[in-house]
Amino acid sequence: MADPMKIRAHVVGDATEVKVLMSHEMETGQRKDAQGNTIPAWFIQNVKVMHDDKVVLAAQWGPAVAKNPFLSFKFKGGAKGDKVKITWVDNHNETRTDEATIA
Amino acid sequence: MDHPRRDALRRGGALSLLTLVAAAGWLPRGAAAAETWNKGAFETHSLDETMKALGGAPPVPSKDIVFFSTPDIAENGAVVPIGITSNVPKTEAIAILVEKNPNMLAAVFDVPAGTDASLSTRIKMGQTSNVFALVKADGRYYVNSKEIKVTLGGCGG
Amino acid sequence: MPSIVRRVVVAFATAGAVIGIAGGALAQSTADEIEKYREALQDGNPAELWEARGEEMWTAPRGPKKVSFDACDLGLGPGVVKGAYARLPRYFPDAKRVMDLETRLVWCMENQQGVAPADATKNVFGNGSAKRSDLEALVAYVTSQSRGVKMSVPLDEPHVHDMYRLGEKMFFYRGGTHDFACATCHGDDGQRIRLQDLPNLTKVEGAQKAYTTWPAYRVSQGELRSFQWRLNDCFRQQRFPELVFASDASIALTTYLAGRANGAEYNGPAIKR
Amino acid sequence: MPKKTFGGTLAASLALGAIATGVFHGCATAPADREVSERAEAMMKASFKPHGQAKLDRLDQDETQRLCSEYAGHSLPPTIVEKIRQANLATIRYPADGKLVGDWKNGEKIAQSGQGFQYSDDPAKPAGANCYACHQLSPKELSYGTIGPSLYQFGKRRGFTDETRKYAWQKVYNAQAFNACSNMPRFGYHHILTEAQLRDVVALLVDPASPVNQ
Repeated sequence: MADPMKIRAHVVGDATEVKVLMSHEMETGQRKDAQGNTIPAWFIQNVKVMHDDKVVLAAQWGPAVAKNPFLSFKFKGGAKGDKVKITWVDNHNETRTDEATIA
Repeated sequence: MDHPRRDALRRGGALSLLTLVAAAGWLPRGAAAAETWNKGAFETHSLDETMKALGGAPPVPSKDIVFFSTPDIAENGAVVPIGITSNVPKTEAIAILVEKNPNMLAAVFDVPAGTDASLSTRIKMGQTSNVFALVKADGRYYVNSKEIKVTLGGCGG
Repeated sequence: MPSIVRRVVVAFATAGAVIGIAGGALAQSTADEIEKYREALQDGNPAELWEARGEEMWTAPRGPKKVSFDACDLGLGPGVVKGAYARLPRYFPDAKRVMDLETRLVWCMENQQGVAPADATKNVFGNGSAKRSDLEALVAYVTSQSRGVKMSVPLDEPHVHDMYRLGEKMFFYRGGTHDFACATCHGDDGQRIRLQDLPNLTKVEGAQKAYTTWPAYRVSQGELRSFQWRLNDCFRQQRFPELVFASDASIALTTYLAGRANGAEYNGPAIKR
Repeated sequence: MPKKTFGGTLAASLALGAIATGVFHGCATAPADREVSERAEAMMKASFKPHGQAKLDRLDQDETQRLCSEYAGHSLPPTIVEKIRQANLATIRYPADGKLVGDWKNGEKIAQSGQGFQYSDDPAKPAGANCYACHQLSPKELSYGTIGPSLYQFGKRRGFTDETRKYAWQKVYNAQAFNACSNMPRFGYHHILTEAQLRDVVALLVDPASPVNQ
């Protein structure tokens, strides 16, 4: 199973700033191993960030997003103690959801 | 016939680079977002190929799209920080494209109302290239670009 | 060039800001831009992913004996992690040897957890999800617990002092097909290889800046790299044979460099090219 | 025990963390220091393992390497400088046909490549000289190092003469014939580059058409 994400969410003025690191190879499918065989593509395709029941950011990614992806953004509202929930799904249909409390 | 969809495309400035992304479906709104992935858009291998497939009105160059925390030179192409802020009112989505990557489109972000049209992430770049920040706002498309140089490194060459 | 691109580029590209400036100004602007690149990376360091994995591993029962690292003494008492890295390498009477962090962790695996030596050192350097390194995760966790702590390697301890002297000799030892020593690249101020700045490790400030930012997440590899890895890969590039993991020479050189960093605040794991 | 030969004073000042490099180097020929050098060498030989093309004999020093290690951090006594220069000058060989200058285009490729002699390198592939790692050469290459001096306009500044061409050959072949304990690898002496490659690198430096001389 994939490793947990590292999520930081904190209130900045009237908004909540979210920073997340995800553990993922983000293999492009363009590289070859030592034997010359193509290493198959393996990357996160969808990311969804929820605050309560509301999607605050949704993304589609290709393999050009860097390994162990990082993402940072802000949304209006959100109070200390609220939960931010992030889900990713990769092209192997593997998925991971983690939650952080807004500080 | 799927008229509503074709109409939407026309309004978007019939088949520009951006409407390719749109045609293949920018992110649908709401909770269903995480379930769709736009294969066609992510498999454009060169700008030429993309452009040939489109041949329509280009997105409007806009200085209201700003790069932040995005260096002119990347010490390593494996991780290139990209920050984009769209000051275009009613920004709905932001996409990052790398002209000289094998697949041009790197990422598309759906920005719902209430979320700042400003985000940062990190991408891979195979070589020095123009990076495009594309914005969809109020149904129209805007673009800005920045060249990022990728340097060689390492003692071993 | 397709028309959209041409228009956009003509309209806005700041490309060429670099091209066309000559000589020193060019080198300076390149260095400045690379500095901006490094700054932009500081915001989110994937080393945290290793730290989290290592922390989980630290308290979990491991090996045939089902013993956790809570029994492992890094020099400040069994299970004490806070500040331990800033005081390593040190002499461990139970092992009768000066040890750096990695060597000590392997010793605990073998002697307390009952892990076979070959297993304990199997994946000391990770390589993606196919060959993940538990050791590098443990190193990330332990070192993160010395962040903000002043380096104080016990150089007045005779065994440690001896290793320091041996490490110093090693630092200046020229050999191989290219006549390289560590000092070849790390013996003067303000030098670089290609565009990479080289710390002058013969000066206290240089050693401090370098040592206190290892281990590091290497963006070029997408891996967290330990100090043992750093030395191993330096010698590869020096065209030397392979430095054996946890060997006396690896510990001696680490002792020399860590000792020279004494007095500086530890600030790893960092993020680097 | 050797560790007892340097005792209180040094250890105490070490603990203060405020010691000058010179104190550590001490006198390079003092018995205690030589004893540490010998133990360091023995320690290294027990701490490395052969890997691919990099065998343990890479740790065996020639006289130049030994002297340069011993005097590292000190100013070299003039007699030692002369000894190293003469010994290295004597190693320089010249092509049988007397032709010192090859193709600068190939020289540029060699200057860009750092491949070769690392245990991770394929020994079947031609080695590079990795000149750009340490030197500025063609102004088109932004990514150059500064361990060595800029070689931009090397030929132009010295004049496109036989003397310049010979000097370039000698310098690339064995830099220590001029600059004792130079950081520069001895590309000819150690057979890092072939004779043809040496010519091409020399061409990059001295050919009037080379980008280095523009």
